[in-house]
Amino acid sequence: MTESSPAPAIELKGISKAFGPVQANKDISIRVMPGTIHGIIGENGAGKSTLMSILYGFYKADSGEIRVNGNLKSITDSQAAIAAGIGMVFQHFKLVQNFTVLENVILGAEDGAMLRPSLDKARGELKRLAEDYELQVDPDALIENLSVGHQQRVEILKALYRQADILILDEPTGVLTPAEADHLFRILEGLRREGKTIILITHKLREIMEITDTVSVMRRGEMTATVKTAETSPEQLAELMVGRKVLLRVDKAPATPGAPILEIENLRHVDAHGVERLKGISLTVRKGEILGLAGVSGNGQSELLHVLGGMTNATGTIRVKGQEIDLTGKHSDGQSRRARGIAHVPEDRHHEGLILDYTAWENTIFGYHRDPEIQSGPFMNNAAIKAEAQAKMDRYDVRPPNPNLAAKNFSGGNQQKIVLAREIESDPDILLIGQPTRGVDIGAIEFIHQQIVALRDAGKAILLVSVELDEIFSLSDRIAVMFDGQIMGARLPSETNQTELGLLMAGVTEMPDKPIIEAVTEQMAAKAQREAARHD
Amino acid sequence: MDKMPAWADAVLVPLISILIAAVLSALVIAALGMNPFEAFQLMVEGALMKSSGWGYTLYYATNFIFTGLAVAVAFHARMFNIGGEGQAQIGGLGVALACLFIPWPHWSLALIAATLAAALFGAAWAYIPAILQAKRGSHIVITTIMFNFIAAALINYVLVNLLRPAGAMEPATATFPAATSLPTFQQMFSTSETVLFRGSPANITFFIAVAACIGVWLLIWRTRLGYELRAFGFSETGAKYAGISPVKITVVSMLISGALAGLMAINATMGEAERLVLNASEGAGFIGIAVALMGRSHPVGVFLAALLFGFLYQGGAELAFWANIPRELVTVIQALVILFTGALDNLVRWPLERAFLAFRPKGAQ
Amino acid sequence: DPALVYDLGGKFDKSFNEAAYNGAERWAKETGGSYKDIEMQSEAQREQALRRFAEAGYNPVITTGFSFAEPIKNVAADYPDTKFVNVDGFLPEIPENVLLINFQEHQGSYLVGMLAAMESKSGTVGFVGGMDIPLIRHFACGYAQGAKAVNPDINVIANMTGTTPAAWNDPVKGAELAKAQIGQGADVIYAAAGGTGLGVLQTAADEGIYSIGVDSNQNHLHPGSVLTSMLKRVDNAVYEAMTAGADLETGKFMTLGLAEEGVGYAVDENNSELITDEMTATVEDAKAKIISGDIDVVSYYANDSCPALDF
Amino acid sequence: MDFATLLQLLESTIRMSTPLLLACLAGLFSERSGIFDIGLEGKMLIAAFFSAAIAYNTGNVWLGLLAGIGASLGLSAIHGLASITFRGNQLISGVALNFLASGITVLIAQSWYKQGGKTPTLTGGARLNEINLPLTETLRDVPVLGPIYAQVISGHAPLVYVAFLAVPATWWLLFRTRFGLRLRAVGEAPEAVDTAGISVIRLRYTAVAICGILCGIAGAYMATGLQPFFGKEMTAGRGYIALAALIFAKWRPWYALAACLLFGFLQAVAIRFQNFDLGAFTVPVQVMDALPYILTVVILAGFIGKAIPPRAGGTPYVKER
Ligand SMILES: Nc1ncnc2c1ncn2[C@@H]1O[C@H](COP(=O)(O)OP(=O)(O)OP(=O)(O)O)[C@@H](O)[C@H]1O
Ligand SMILES: Nc1ncnc2c1ncn2[C@@H]1O[C@H](COP(=O)(O)OP(=O)(O)OP(=O)(O)O)[C@@H](O)[C@H]1O
Ligand SMILES: [Mg+2]
Ligand SMILES: [Mg+2]
Repeated sequence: MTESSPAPAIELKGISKAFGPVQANKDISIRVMPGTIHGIIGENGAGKSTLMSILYGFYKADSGEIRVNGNLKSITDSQAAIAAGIGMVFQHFKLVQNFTVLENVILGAEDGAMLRPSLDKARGELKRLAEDYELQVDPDALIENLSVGHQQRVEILKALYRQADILILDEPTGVLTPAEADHLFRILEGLRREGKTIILITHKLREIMEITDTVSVMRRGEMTATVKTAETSPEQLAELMVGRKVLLRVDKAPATPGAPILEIENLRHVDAHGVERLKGISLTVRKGEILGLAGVSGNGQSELLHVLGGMTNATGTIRVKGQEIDLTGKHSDGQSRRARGIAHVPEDRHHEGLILDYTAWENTIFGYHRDPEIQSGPFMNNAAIKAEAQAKMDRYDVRPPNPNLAAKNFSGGNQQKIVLAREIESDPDILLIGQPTRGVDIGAIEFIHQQIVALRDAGKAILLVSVELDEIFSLSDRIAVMFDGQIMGARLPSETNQTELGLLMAGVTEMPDKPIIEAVTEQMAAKAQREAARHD
Repeated sequence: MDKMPAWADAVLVPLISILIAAVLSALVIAALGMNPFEAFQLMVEGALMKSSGWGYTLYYATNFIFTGLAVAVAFHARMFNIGGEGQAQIGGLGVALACLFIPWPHWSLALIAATLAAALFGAAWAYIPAILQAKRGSHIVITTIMFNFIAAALINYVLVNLLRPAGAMEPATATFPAATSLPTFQQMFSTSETVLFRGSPANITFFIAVAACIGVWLLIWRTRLGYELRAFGFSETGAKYAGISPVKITVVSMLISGALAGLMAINATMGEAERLVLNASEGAGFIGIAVALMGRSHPVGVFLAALLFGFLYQGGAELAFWANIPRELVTVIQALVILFTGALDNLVRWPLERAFLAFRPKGAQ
Repeated sequence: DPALVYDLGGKFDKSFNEAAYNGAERWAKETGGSYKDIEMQSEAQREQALRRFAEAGYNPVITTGFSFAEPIKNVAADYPDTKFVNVDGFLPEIPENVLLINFQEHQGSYLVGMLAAMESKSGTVGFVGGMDIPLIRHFACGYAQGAKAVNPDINVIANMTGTTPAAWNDPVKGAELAKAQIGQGADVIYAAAGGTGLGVLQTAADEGIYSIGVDSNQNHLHPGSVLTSMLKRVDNAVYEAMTAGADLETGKFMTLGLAEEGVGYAVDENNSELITDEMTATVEDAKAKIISGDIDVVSYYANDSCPALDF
Repeated sequence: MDFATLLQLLESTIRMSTPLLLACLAGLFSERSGIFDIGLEGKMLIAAFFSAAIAYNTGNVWLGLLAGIGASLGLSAIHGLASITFRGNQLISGVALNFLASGITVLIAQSWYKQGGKTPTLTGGARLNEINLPLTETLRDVPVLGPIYAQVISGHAPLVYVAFLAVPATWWLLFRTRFGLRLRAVGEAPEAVDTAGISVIRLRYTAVAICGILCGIAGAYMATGLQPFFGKEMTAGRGYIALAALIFAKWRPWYALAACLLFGFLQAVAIRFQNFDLGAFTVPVQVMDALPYILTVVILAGFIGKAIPPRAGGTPYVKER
């Protein structure tokens, strides 16, 4: 470091942190220069979130020191971090669900004991921030009614409201649509221009390459390398992360679709609040085909998966291999669906796909636990289930390969592998799969994608729902786009591009004559209005 | 991965916790002007050093096993059944009807009938709160509290106005026919030379309680229903994904819970009192909550916790017999035991974990 | 030595367990003897207590409360050398070594009912019971008969506190019941409700009406407000049983009524001004007639109903 | 039913509701902060004892009130220690504290006063007297409203007015102040509070302490106002009813008022109309006794719908396992 260069915005020295026997961070040192975007990558469980949580005062380091703008700081709690100008957007948002945006923003940053003045001030401030950084949100909306993307905006607004100069974002794009992600990056670039410092944790190398100035790689609690982004490549980063060469593209042969396996006609679903979420969906998935369903989250994809998976009722017709299935009543639950050959990897593995407190082996039969094959007399044949679980975990390279460990003790990627192993090995005719690689590291993504393709090649029908356009493009044999509870159209991957899909996802079916962003905004606004009207 | 070996968590933590509770109890006893060591000796001798003491300890424990299991089963489905008290009393009504109105030729038949009746009545009393929770979302905690009061009123009405033998002063049913009298431990284990368990109320129901422990263990960890019940308890959305009906699980778990609470009546009503009296559950439904929580809702834990409480009850009685100590002292000791083993267990666990971690070889994970 | 076993209400229930305790204390003080006593915590302990005391050589073993009758029946044969006494209990057949003592509470209640009716200006008197059990109805029934004997048109309001054991220990609810009865015009209220009754007496004192205590002499609790107390001389029974010691006559059912001075009404310096000579005369007259059989106070137990009151 | 009876019913309702309301609001603070508390009963009981005892010993009811609050705070501190600091099971802690209060009050009462777990009766300044609100006499003769004011509203112990004023105060504190915002947040999402730089621990202890204070007032009211003495177990399950009212009220202050008034009213009705004569047959006293509970269940089943507790309620805040 030469004399003339400014002090690093953040300098961590020798940070260590253990959670009981787990050494999450080992003697980590890192410098982040002001006015830059600094990326951090690493496998699931590498210790990225822990490190950042220490910087933000959420956890306390066992040893090490923190300097902000060259000054030694003792960050014992988040208040101290905030005072030092640090803001953080956590991987799992820290918002109060039944509070308004405004209330969430002022929480902990109120002026005085009365709420009213704080709220009034924050309202004005939010308006200003929204204009400056394209961070529009309705200040009076309840968080639970906002999309994830908007919730994230609230988190960023919270940090900016507290006048953060250093902003940490932990896997911010994991839950965003491509459009939302682009939007976020524009915001981040704007912030960088203003001289703010940003630390970005992500699993997506594309994002690292696109926006960061420097990137640090973590592995098993240690910092293995810090490189200038301009001087590295995705392949090199992947190797640094995982410790071996990783294939970044999906290798697959062209599809040979056969007979229709899953036929959906005029499917409609009204949710508990009386809002129509599916407005007459018709779709066909064929044998040996991956149908990718693209769309901004909240446009009915989740509901479609829920209906198909038997978690909720609907009207219309669904045929499996030509036979109609029950949509309401006794035979419309998840187990009946499984009996008809529909396997379901749900979007939310923490709340749906897994019972986090169950052991891995218990989770390998979740939903299939009434299968006569695993019963012996009135009881479940636990020994056999465990043995089978062990075999599955070995085949799917679940780490650690210990079937007695509770599901919550596995990293996201490995949890996903447990779900996949269960659903794929049930030998279904149809696999419904939602957000297969959300929050999963590169090594695991590669593996998961290979499994999906292998299943297709084994002649199964696959319905893939993902908000990752990259994933949709690289896996799908056919792409359908959903918007506002309807299918906007279907395309072959070879005959379309991200721009066209992006428009369809925003409900624009024809190439507009006006600038694209305007058309998109118009459609979105119209949809928002319709929804607001329904709520009244 | 674990911070400390499982045996330490299962044995060391509760043991030290009980020790702390004992020390505090000793202070209270000393404050009342009595020698705590003598008091402790009295308790142990009275409750554990002779067979008749065991006879009482096990009798109380039997009650607590049933009510503890009842709470535990509901807990696995994340349901808080505070209604054990009412369910046990209504179970007693079932037992009374079965014993009084059918002329049984042999106790074994009567026992089977009474067991069924107790379970059925207890389950029925749990059914309404359960169905209201499942279908209408009425909070089970309130409804079961309310049903305790309603049960007391109902039993009072029945005993005062319907089942009381004419002219009897006591609001109780007639004594059950001799043929329904259950074998006591004294009858079962005494030999011609030695009388064991003399006069104590422990009876064959204890083995039903043990069987219930095993049954609940099998149910929860070995059957599909148990699997679904626990899954539902951990995550309702997860259960939905797996095709498990929340309504069914709510109702079924509460029925089982109510039946178990009802079974307490075969011990207290058929085995001991041999007639149904007012307030026959005597708070065992509430002790069951503590027992289940302390036993971590596991049948083995419930069994051990029930034994502990049986010991406290019987030991406390001994104290009262020979030391003229107000009976509220036992309540205080119970409170301390519940507090330290059940709620302040981390007070012991954390330092222990640190100690174990410190002695762990470096690098091992 | 004798032993004394109290019922679940506990030694200091301000009522009949306490009366037993007082009798025992009196005996101990006068004779210099010592006795052992214990409070019950649970049903199962009843038999246990009897056995433990019998085995330890205590004699006689005195118990209070009807719930002891059954346990005594079960253990008496095992300890032929021990004498068991029970206050309030009933057994169809009485073992050799058992003495059952009953009180004619309805007679005593009848007398205080008369006093209540004579004192009442409003023509309405009240009764607050603890739990709704036959024994309490028995009290209420005698009371109502006495009141109606004085004033056939009198309105007797009888209320029970509840159906759980808490009904014996809820002075707040007792007070509320008393207020309700006062609201309905009652100006004398008889409380037979253990700890709950204390709330009734308190409220009566606060609201300036009269109350009637039960079991022990409760006149001193609120001098000038407690009109009288219906005495149930459990203390005498215990005192005498202890005095007789091992020579106690058993194998019988003993009924203590007005004739035996087992029940009565209390007059002392706290209430002497409230009870006029005229009232005394009327009550004493009735007392004599009851003893002689000229007045028949119907017991609720006779056929589980009361001629003067609906339950 | 005539007007006079109605007035009496309402008056009785106020008295019966007051301890429920105080305990219910106490529970509201605690549970809104994420700490479940089934130990309301025990706190009231211990407060009842110490308020009566200290009022008796000093002859001053206000010192008694302070002592009651202090004792209740003591139990709160244990509950806080168990459920906040040591992340123990909140239900067990509550159960244990109920037992503790039930035993220790009688033990101490017995060793101090030897009256069988009862305190001596309070007299004079040791007793909480009823007060008349201004203008009671002037307004008494106004038709309808006058008697309502004079009999139902005026003439209660001061703590009654404290209880009823506590409702708007609670509402204001909860929804209009910084403290309230944070309190509500910590019961919903403690991690959000933590990352906003506010101490979860401190907030929760504060809430638990407020709970202790309110329970203390409730207990003191019972043993110095409603009755001028403490008797064993004299709270007689009111803590549980308050808990039911809290759930009923969906953890909201104004609803809590309504729920407690309803419970109080039902109890008042049951007290006044025992052995309800319906002409053809008499409703037995047991039915009237159970009526408040039966009606609660019916209302719960029919009108209230799902009561959703604070999301983080009952679970300790753990960031590092
Ligand atoms: N609160 C905690 N308590 C105990 N252990 C924890 C805790 N948080 C994380 N760990 C452990 O610390 C290690 C590092 O976890 P961390 O969350 O920092 O990983 P990460 O790099 O952010 O992973 P991911 O990519 O999945 O987000 C993991 O082994 C994890 O099990
Ligand atoms: N509080 C915790 N205690 C123990 N382990 C934890 C804790 N929080 C997280 N972990 C573990 O840390 C690792 C990484 O966790 P993290 O919170 O980053 O979520 P994740 O598994 O990556 O989930 P997602 O797929 O949503 O990103 C996992 O092994 C997880 O089980
Ligand atoms: Mg992370
Ligand atoms: Mg992750």
